[in-house]
Amino acid sequence: MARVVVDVMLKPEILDPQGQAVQRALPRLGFEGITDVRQGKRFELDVEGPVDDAALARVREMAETFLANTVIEDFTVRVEAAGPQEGAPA
Amino acid sequence: MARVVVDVMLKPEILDPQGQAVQRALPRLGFEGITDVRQGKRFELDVEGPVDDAALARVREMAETFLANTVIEDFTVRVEAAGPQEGAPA
Amino acid sequence: MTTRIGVVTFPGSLDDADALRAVRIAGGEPVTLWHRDTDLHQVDAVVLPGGFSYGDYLRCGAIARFSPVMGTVIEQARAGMPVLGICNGFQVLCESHLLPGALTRNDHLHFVCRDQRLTVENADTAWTRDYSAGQEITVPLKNGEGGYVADERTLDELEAEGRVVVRYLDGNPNGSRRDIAGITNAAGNVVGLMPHPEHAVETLTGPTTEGLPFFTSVLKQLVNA
Amino acid sequence: MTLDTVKHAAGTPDAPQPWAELGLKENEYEQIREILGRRPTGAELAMYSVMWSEHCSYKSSKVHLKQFGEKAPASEAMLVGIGEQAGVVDVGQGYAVTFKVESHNHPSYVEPYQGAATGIGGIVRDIIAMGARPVAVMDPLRFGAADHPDTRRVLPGVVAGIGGYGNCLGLPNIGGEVVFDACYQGNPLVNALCVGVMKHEDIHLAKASGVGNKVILYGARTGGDGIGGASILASETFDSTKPSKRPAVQVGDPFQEKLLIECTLEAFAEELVVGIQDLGAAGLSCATSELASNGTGGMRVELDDVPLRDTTLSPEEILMSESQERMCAVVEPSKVDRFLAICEKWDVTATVIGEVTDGDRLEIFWHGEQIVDVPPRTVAHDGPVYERPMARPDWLDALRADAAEALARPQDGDALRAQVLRLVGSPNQADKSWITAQYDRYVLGNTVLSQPEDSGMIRVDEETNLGVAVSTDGNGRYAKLDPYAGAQLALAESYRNVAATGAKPLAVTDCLNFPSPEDPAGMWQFAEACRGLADACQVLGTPVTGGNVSLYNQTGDVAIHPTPVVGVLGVIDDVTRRTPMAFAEEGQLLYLLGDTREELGGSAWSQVVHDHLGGRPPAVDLERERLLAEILISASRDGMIDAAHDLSDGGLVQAVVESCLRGGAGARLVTPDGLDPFVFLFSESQGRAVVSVPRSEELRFTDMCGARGLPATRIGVVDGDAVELQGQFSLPLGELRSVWEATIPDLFA
Ligand SMILES: Nc1ncnc2c1ncn2[C@@H]1O[C@H](COP(=O)(O)OP(=O)(O)O)[C@@H](O)[C@H]1O
Ligand SMILES: [Mg+2]
Repeated sequence: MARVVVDVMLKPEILDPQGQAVQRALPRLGFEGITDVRQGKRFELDVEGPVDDAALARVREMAETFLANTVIEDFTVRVEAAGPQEGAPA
Repeated sequence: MARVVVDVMLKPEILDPQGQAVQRALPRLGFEGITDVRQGKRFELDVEGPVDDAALARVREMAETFLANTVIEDFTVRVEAAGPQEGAPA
Repeated sequence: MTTRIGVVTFPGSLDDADALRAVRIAGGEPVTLWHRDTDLHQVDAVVLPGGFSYGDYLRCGAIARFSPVMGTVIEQARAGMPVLGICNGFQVLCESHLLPGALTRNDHLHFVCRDQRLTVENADTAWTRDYSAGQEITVPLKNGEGGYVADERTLDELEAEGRVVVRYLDGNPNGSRRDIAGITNAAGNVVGLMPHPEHAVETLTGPTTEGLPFFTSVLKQLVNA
Repeated sequence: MTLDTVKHAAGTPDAPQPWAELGLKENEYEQIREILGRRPTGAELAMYSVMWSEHCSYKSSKVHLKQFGEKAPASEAMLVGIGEQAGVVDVGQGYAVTFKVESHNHPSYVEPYQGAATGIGGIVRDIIAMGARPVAVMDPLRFGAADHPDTRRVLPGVVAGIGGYGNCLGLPNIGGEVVFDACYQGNPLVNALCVGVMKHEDIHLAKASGVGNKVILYGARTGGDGIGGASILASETFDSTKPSKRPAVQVGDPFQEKLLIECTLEAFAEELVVGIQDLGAAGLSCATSELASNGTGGMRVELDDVPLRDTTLSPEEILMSESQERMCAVVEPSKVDRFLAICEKWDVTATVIGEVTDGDRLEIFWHGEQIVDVPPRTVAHDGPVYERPMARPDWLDALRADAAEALARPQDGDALRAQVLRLVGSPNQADKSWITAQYDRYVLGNTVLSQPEDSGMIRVDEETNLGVAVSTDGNGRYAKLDPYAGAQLALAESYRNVAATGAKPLAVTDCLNFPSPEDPAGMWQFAEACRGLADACQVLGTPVTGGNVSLYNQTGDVAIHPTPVVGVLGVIDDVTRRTPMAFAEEGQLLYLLGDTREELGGSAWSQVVHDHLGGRPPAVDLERERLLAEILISASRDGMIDAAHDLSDGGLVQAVVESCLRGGAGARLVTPDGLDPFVFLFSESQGRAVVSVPRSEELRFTDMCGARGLPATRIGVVDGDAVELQGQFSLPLGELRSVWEATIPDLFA
C-alpha cells in the first residue's frame, strides 16, 4: 500500500487569518525571526494498488474537484513512503 | 529567506472525524481504492537568516509547544525550497 | 393552490426545521427534501438551510455539494427555479459554483453569534422583492466560516451588476470582502447569504421579524409567475 | 500472550494481577475474588476496576446522596425518580422534560478543547438515552485567576470546545456561568447541562429485558480513546509529576452525534427499542453491565462483533474504551432489520453484538472463548460503598471569625462610585458576551430567553406556548465559608433566577464539584453540602432528579472551594408572558423586593475590593425565597411588571447596572430609609430581586406584595442615561458599558 500526500494551501492573495494569528503569537512566546506563516491542510491518502501515473492522475482529479476549492486554494500531490507518521521528537 | 514546513497530524490512535468524512465521501464521487484518509495541518514558516541546526531546533520547539498539541498530535519539521507554492495543475 | 417550498435536510443540517417554520409562517407549504433523493417532489423553490452538513469537515458545504439532491437542485436552479442558501446553504451554493466566490474562516477565528444589522441592496431578486432597496434590517448571524472572498474582478463584477444582495452594517463581523453578506446570480433566482432570516420571523424567538420578507418575496414571485 | 479466559483464570488462581495499577484497593480486589469464587480474568478485572472507580460507582458519595431520595419532597411532577440516567419531570400538556448536569473537569484541564467538547457530547447522549429530544445546553464554568497565563490557555480552548461541539450538534446554548478564582487554577470546573423534551409515552429506560432480544451497538467505531480514563483520570488526584498517567484524550465528533440523535429518535418513534444506554465513562463495560443489571435476564456479548477503528485493541481495551458517540440498544429480533435500516438511513454504523439470555450472568466472548462471566449487578450496582471519615476543617473557625463586615468601606460618593466601577469591571461581574457570542443561541428556533437573562427559556409547544426555564448557579466562596449553607444558597439563587423570568421552579439537578474524599475535611464539606441541598429541596418542594459528583478536584494539597452547582428547571404555561431583565421604559418604577441586611461575607465586593474571603455567607431564608418566587410568577402572569432581575453576587448595584445596560436606559436610585448607601449597593442578602413596574400597575403590585407579606421598597425610577444614586454619584451608561464590556476581551481576545 502506498501513501499519497495532498497539500492544500490558500492562494497567496487570499487572506489567511489562521496563519496570521500564529505569526502574531510567536513573538509573545519568545520565537523571533519568523517573517510569515501560512496554514494549510495536509491529506494523507492510503491508496490500494500501485501508485502509477494513472493513480496519481486520479488523485489529482480528486484534489481538483474535491479536496481543494480551486477558487481560493492551490494544491500539490506527491507520493510518500507509507508507514506510520514519524513520531514527534521527544 | 528559507521556508520551513511543519506537518501536524493527529496521532494514529486518535479519532480523525475529518479524514473519515472525506474517505466516506470519495466512493460517492466515483473515487474508489482509497483505503484510508487522514487530515492534518501544514504550516509554512518563512524564516529569517540561515536555516541551520539551531534554527531548526527552534522551529521544532515551536512545533512542540505551540503548533502541535502533542497530547493528540504528532509533527514533522522539514526545510523546503522557498518561493511561491507550486500552482495547481490547470 | 399553495406554493410548495422545499427545504433540504443533509446529514448535519441544523436550521432545516427553522426554515420550514419560516415558510409556513410566510404562508407557503413547507416540504422536506432528503439529501439522498434526486426527486424534488414538485416544489416551486428550494431552501438550503444552515447547519454543518456532513460535519462541515473538509470545507463547509464541500461534501453536501456532491449529494444526489444537489444534482437536481443545480439543474433546476440553472433553469430558473428560486433557490435560497442560508449560511451553510450559501456555502453549498458557492461550492456548487451556482454563486461565485467562497466562504472562509472568520478573520477573528471565532464562531460568532450576534444580531446583525444589514442593508438590503438588491430588492429585485426572487427572495428580496418584499424589501425596498436600501432598507436596513436586523437578523441573527452565526457562523465560524462566514468571510466572503472572491478575486477582485469577480467582486467588481458583482458590484457593477448590483448582485450584492445584503451588506453588513455597523462593523464587518468576519472579514468579508467589501462587507458582503449575501449575493445573487445574474438571473436573480439564486441567492445566498450568511445571516439567518429564518431566525427572524417571530418576535418571541428572534430579534425582529425582519427576515420574513425573504420568504414572502418568493411566494409572491411564484404566484405572479 | 495467552488469552486470559474464564477457564484459564480458574486454573491459575495465583497469577499476579495489576489491580493496584487499575486503581483498585486490596480489599476491593479481594471482594471481586469472593464474588466470582476465583480470580477475575483480565477482562473482568478491567470491568470491575473501571465500574468500581469513584467516577462510576459513587463509592464515597453514595451514602450522602441517598438523602436526595429519602428527603425528596412529594412532587406530582416527577415521572421517573432519581436513579435512572436522568430524572423525568412532568411539565403538563402531555410533555415531560429531562435535564441533567455533568462534569468534565479533569479532561478539560489536560486538553481544553476536546475535554469540554466531549463533556457536551456525553451529557447530550444521557438525555437521548431517556427518549428525549435534546433542546438546549448550558455550561457552568470555573477557571483559575483571570490574569493567570494558564487561564489564557484553558478558557479559550474550553469555550471553543463547547461551542464547536454544541453549535455543530444544533443545540442552542441558553446559559451558564463563568467564574474566576485562583482556587481553580490547576483544576478548572467544566460542567455541562442538557435539557430534553419528550411526550410522556416516550420515556425509555436502560434495561435489557426479553430473552432473545438483540443487543445493538451503534454509532462510532471503537478505538483506543481514553482507555482507563474513567478510573485513572477521575479517581486519582491529578498529579503533574506523573505524566505517564495522562491518558489518551478522547476526540469528539459532533456530526456523528447529531446523526445518533436523529436515528435514535426515529427508532423510538417507531417503537423499536426495548432498552437503551449511552456509552460514556467505562464504555461497553458500563453499557452492557448496566443494561443487563437493570433487565430481567442475563446477556451474552460477542466482542469480536464490535466494529473497531483500531484493530490492534485487546478485548480488555475494547471493554474499557471510551470512544465517543456510541449507544447500545436492546431490540426485539423482529425489529432488528428495521432498526438497522434507520441507522443506515443516517449513515450510522450499527452491529448486533449480543443478546439477552435467560440466565443471570453477563457473559462475554472473544475469539470463541469466554473471557467474562459475572453477575452484572456486582459490576454495575453493588460496588463498594464507603463511609469515609469526615472532620470539620480546623481552619474553619478562624476563617469565619475574619468577618467581611469589618473591612474598610468607601467613605463618600466618589469612593462609592469608584468601587462600583471596579466591581462592574471585575472579571466575575464583567460582561461575558465575548464567550457567549461563540455559542449559537438561535438554532431550533425556540429560544425565548438566553444569556445574559436570569434563566434560559425554551418554547416546548408552538401551539400552546408552553415553555421551560433553566438556570444554573453556585458560589464556591459561600460554600467554602459554610458548605451546608453554600449548597442551599446555590439552590436558592437558581430557583430565584427561574422565578425571575416568570417560570415556576419544579425540579433540581446538581453537579457536586469537591476535593478529595480521602481528606476528612473534603469529605465533611461534601457531606454538609449534600445535607444542605437535600434539606433545602424539601422546603422548596423541588426534588433532585439527578446529577453528578466530581471528586478529587485538587492539585496536590491545594483543594478547590467546595463548589456545588445547582440547576433548577421551571415551567411556564405561556412563554409570551416571560419577564426579561432589561430596564427599558422610561418612567417605570423600580422596586426592591426582600430585606437588605449588612451581609458581606463571601461577597463580590469583599473579593474585588479587598481580595478577602472570610466571615459567614448571607443568611438562608427558604420560606422567603418561596414567597419571592410566588410574587415574581404572579406578577409575570398578570402583567404587573415589565422587567425583573434577581440579586446575587455584586448585590443591588450589579443587578441594576446589568438591567440598565441590557435595556439601554438609566436609573435614578434613592437609598431607602434606614439603610446605609454602601450596604444598599453591595450587600448580598438573599431572597431579593429588583423589578420594573409600570406606573399603572404600581398599586396592584404593591397591594399584592403587602397582602402576601413581602417587603417591597420603591428605590427609584427608570430614567436618563446614567445610573445615579441620589446624593452620592452618577455613572453614565457609556462609562459603565465600556468598563463592563472591556474586561473579558482584554484578557482573552
Ligand atoms: N459559560 C456561559 N455560557 C452561557 N451563558 C453564560 C455563561 N456564563 C454566563 N452566562 C450567562 O450570562 C448571564 C449572567 O451570568 P451570571 O452573572 O452568572 O448570572 P446570575 O448571577 O443571574 O446567575 C446569565 O444569563 C448566564 O446564563
Ligand atoms: Mg440572575
